[in-house]
Amino acid sequence: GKSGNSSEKTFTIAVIPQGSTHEYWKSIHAGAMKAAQDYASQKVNVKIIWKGPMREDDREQQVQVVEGFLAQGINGIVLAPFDKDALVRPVEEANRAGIPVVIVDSALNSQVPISLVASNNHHGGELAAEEMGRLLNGKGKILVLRYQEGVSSTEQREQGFIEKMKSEFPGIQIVSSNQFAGATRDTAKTATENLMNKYGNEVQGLFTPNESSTAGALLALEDSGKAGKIRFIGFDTSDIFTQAMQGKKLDGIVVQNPFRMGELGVETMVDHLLGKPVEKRIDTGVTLITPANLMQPVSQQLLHPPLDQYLK
Amino acid sequence: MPLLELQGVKKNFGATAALAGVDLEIAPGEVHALIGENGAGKSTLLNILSGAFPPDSGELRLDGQIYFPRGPADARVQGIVHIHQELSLCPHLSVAENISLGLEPNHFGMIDRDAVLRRAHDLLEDFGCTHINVDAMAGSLSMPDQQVVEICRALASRSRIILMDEPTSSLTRHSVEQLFRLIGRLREQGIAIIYISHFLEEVREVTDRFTVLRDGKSVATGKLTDVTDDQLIAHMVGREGEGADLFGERRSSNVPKELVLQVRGLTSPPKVRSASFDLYRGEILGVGGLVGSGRTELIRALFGLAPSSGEVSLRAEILKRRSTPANRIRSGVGYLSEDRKHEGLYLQLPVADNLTATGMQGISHAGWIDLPKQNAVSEQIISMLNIRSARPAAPVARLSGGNQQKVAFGRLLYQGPDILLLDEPTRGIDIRSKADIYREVRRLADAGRAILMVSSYLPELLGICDRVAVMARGVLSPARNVSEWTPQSIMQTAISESPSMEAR
Amino acid sequence: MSAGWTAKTTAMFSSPARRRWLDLFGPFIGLVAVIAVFVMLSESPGQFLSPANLRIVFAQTVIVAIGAIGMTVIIISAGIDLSVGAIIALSSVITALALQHGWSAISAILAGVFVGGIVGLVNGLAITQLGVVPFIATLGTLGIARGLAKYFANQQTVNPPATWINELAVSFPEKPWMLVAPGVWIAAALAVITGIVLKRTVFGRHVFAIGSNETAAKACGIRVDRLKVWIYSLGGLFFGLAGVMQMSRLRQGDPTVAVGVELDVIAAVVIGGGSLNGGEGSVLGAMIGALIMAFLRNGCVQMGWANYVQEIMIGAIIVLAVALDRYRSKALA
Amino acid sequence: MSAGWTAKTTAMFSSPARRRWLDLFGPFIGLVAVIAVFVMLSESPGQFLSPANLRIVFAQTVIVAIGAIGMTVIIISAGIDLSVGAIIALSSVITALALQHGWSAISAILAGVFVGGIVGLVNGLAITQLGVVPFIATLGTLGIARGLAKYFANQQTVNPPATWINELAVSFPEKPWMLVAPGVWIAAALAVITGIVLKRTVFGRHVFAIGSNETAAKACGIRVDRLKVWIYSLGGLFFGLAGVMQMSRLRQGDPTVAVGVELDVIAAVVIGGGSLNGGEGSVLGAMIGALIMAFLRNGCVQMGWANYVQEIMIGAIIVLAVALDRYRSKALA
Ligand SMILES: Nc1ncnc2c1ncn2[C@@H]1O[C@H](COP(=O)(O)OP(=O)(O)OP(=O)(O)O)[C@@H](O)[C@H]1O
Ligand SMILES: Nc1ncnc2c1ncn2[C@@H]1O[C@H](COP(=O)(O)OP(=O)(O)OP(=O)(O)O)[C@@H](O)[C@H]1O
Ligand SMILES: [Mg+2]
Ligand SMILES: [Mg+2]
Repeated sequence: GKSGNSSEKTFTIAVIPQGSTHEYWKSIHAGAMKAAQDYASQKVNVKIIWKGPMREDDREQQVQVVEGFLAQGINGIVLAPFDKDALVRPVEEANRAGIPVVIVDSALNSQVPISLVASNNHHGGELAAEEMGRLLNGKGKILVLRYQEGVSSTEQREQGFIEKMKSEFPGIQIVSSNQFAGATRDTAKTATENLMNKYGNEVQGLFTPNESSTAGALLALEDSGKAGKIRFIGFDTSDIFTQAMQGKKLDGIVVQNPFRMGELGVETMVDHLLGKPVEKRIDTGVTLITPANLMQPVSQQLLHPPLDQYLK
Repeated sequence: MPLLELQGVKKNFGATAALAGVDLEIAPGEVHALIGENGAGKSTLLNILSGAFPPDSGELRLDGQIYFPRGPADARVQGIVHIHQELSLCPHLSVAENISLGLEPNHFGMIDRDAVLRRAHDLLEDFGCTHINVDAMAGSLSMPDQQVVEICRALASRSRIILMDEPTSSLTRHSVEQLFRLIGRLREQGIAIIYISHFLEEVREVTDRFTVLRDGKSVATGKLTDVTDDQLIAHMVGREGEGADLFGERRSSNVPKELVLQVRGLTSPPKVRSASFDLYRGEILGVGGLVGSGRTELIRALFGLAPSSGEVSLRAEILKRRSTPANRIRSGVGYLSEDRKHEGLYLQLPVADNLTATGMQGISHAGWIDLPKQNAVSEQIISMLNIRSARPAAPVARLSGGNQQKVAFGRLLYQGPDILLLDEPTRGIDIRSKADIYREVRRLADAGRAILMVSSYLPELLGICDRVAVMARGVLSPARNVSEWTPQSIMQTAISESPSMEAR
Repeated sequence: MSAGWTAKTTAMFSSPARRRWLDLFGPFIGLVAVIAVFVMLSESPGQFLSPANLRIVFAQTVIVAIGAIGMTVIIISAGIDLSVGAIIALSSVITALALQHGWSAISAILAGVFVGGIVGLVNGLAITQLGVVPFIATLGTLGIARGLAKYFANQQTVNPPATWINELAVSFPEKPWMLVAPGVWIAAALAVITGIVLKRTVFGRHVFAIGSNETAAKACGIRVDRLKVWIYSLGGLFFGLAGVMQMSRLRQGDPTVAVGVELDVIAAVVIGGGSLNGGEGSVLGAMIGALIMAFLRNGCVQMGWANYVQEIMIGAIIVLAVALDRYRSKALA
Repeated sequence: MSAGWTAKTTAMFSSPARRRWLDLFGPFIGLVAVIAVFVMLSESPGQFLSPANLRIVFAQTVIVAIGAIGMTVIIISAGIDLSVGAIIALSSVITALALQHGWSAISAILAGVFVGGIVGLVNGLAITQLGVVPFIATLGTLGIARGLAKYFANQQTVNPPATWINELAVSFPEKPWMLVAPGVWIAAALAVITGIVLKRTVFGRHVFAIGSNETAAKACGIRVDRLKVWIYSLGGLFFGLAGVMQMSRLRQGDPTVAVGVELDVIAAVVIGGGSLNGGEGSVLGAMIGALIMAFLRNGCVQMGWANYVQEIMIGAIIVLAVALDRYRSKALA
């Protein structure tokens, strides 16, 4: 059945992340599960199907996952699109097939989705730039190691960072911003090693725009003994980032709230299915965590979402 | 004016001078024999003529014009085709497709399949080989049938000069005669043929003039009627008076008569229907028969290369162990394939590795190869069989066809098996080296080895075997003493419906 | 090749008619087996075989299928092409850029296809003129084409205005009488044409010949080098068209798309009976190989299995499907 | 093979000593050429050739190099293994898990290596017992091993406690007298041993034999199937060790790592003179092939080129390096 059986209030919702191995996506998953649990007390039965693309850096693979759900009789899709344009067609086809879609994490170039639940990536980049500028007192040379070609969320972070840097801190020179870390920690580590060999002696700062690039860069800095000697701001969360901040090897990370994203994504979808009005844009916020505010409860909550409680 | 004229053609392969100055003149309608020892440069010369590689120096003229083919395609356009010494068909294409390869009759690129089949049919019929199915995959044919297909392919292209490199090396007498008939017809049409063969009697049968190559140089040329075999051989080897007795002395075996291999009712479908024989120490048992009669399959089955049923006992012990070549080798059986390129040699690998391939334990300790020893063993075999320009470290692919065959045979000498299964052991080997091989085979028999030898060369069968059996349509006749056979009776038995009846 | 062919070809003995029949329908067995497994496993088999799902599977197969047509020709000639995925990305970018610059849909498609042909031509020239083995030559163009795609796309995705190209590879065509996406019909037509070309034309025969025995083919006067350049260029054209389909599916030119698709494409050809040693293969088989893999992927998703279960199952089934095929042809020999 | 050998072998000649010299040092020419190009292009050649940078390059090569040792054996035997990347991921996960469960470093390493050997064994059995061609058999285990890695890792990365394993593949070893990471020394030692085994043992000669002509090898009494099982198992052990190095580099077991590494590994072997038709190849060559690629990547970054320029350059230089090698051996013929 395609339309929701709202009399019995049972909804099957597919949640489609960009990948499944990163902690970030786990948090979204946990948030989605939390929302489902919360509805159980309201006598709304929400079933979550969690399914990411096989290859985690490929639009086409994610398109196939969305398509796979079109013939499966689900009530709604919560999608973290890999790309703002590539996923438009399958989302529109889902709409034609009577399946509503909520977008989480990063935007989609389409009026079809009922809502966008995401943090402001551009702003995240700006936060990082402000902190970097502060740490370097507005002068010096820095590196930006990009993530991957054509990934809109990280591109916005990079852009936010670079724009802010240029407008607010003209004394800071970005000596390289055309190198990409690639999809995994391993490629990121290799890229950083090579980059640091060339610029290691002249630069004072480094910015990386997501978890795998931050982790790879951190490993490379540790290996070459440069960790702590260079101001380093990353993005996203991971246990090793917390340790690194404690060890003064990392000067800050910009974190989003993926748990909240997953939760709000599913809530928005269910509200829509229940016939309630929903907002077109829901901002889940970005936060800068530094060694200074690391131990504050707000930070701890962002760093350690209750994954175990909701997964399994 | 000669059709083809060569002057001072030279070709080096690195340090080896394959051709060191060849002059040759061919008239239209002439069948010209090119003879010489293994490695004299015959194949190299034909390869240059057919555009496979360019000469280093020298002048080639076709119809008086400078002839410099840029490749085989170019040579073909100018009317020269080449039947290679090593068979080279496309195994995945059918017989008919192979025959018309490169010259497919077509309308705007669409192949006229009827014409392809018709052409194949006609040519095979001309050859008296109607048993070959034109739809069969070329790779599934026996060596001789492949040889026929290869010849048909060359005949299919309307050419002015046909280069034949040992076309009969794996044909039986019947096919050879058909080929000669066809050559006669071609000659009447004014087509010239360069014909390489190590069988002097064949050469005399079809060719008018000859050129002898020695060490890459043309050393003699003339009419065949003007020379004797001994003179030809003298030209080939560069010395006088070595009128070698090819098969050596007929010997009286002094090895005690001991049965080593007993075969009863062996079948290996679909080729071998029934074979029974006894093989004794010290004897050479020959197996004759027609093309495709199943002799090769009989040997392959005995060696564990083809599935078979029936009773095989080795030294009075019935073989129960799973028959694989590895087990056979361990039981002291040795095998020489008729198809050295596909089943015999590792062409890319050094001569030494090829010679010692069947028994590395002899030159190794605990899995480690004793390289000096391997080298020494190889040198010894190389000189024993006179394998030309072979160094132990050189890849076998760089040797001439006949010398490759010697390497394959040399491997058996190194292995030193108790029982030797030889399939066409002298294929492509020059007349003087044949004597070396026969001498070695004899020596092995005298030393108490037992030898089973398949051959399509009747003089060879009658010349060195002690007993001979004949295979006809998958059934092996009883073996009889060689003195009881004549060439005629062998052929008679070979074409009979049931050879066992004939022999009784 | 010499190593294997005697042993291989002696396995072919049965009557030609029977063989031809089996060659044609043998690969279907694997496909039917895969579908049957999922129908049996599934709680709602109707869903798996529903027209909607079949449309999805067909639409998802288009890219690999069109790639596999070109790859079949290359593999039969004993070659290989690893640049497929990169060509798809490059062609998708070029098509999108052409549209962005206001070219008509048809010229944009031609541009995409053409650029694939150029890369194929480069492959052919590197292989024949520089004497580099196909594996390395096409590994090189893999990097070059991928880099060019990123360069032309300015390291972003290229979002062109909407045209009818976007309808080529949709799962649910706008005009229901089309049944499946136009791209599926195009792929089917090209498969039929290429199949006939391979079997019936001089060109096709020569492709088999150089794959079967290059030396023999050369000796028969086939201009092997020239033929190879044609083969890789033709392959490139197909990969270029696959790139157009990719652009249609994503509605954008994506320089990072289709990484690793070459393995899928090659696997489709081999599952369909192609031999990496050359001389063997058929377009029909390759199409079925592509479908087997698409049904496998789709079936695993329908079963709701986790990704890792899918990966394991797909790996195992590919091996078993080919093993079954080899067993069948051996048993019948 | 039959297709190519005449052309290939006519390219060989000259005095044995000279040839041996060339065989040994020929591949170095490509490496030297690559390094020379970057030294010339670079504004600060000293940096490119600085000990620090060399350490980085060596450390980055370890994984591909160890994989290439195993792949050399497989390719010489006329096989191929596409499961390398997946085995690396699986082995890195298993090693990390073993450490997490409190195993000692050495047993964790052995577990990782062992698991690679098991996948290799499965490859060998699928190829010999099921008669599936290596390309498909290892494509299957690629999926299976990758899926198992994700399963064991619970679809996450596995972060083990720190041990000395983490020091194996660092760029800057703790003890400066080591000069380069211990993993580099291990790779070098294994390369030397495997090189000797291939040249000097019966096993090695048999590997060459089945790669050169499998039919003949069978007729010479080599137990081909058994040997192949050994070869793929041995290869698997090397890939497993490469996985341990991967885990050392990342300090975690990552089931998604090393996608596509197989192409790098195969390319290293082929650049180093290996032939995918079997019978040719050397470990030394493969090591140089791996270094060529690592220097290329590193050099491109040092030049500060954009990624797409890098990809284009790397693609072009790989082709040219191999073309140069072919040209050199032809010119000397
Ligand atoms: N590709 C090659 N590389 C190096 N040397 C070669 C090559 N081909 C032939 N030779 C050498 O050239 C010489 C002539 O060989 P060729 O094949 O022409 O002899 P042949 O007269 O045909 O002998 P056979 O009667 O044995 O066929 C031999 O010494 C051989 O070793
Ligand atoms: N399983 C196999 N593998 C490889 N080759 C085979 C196999 N079975 C048969 N052959 C080849 O097929 C042919 C069968 O030859 P067969 O025994 O019919 O002929 P024959 O009596 O030896 O006659 P001749 O040797 O004159 O052809 C042989 O050339 C053999 O090499
Ligand atoms: Mg010859
Ligand atoms: Mg025979």
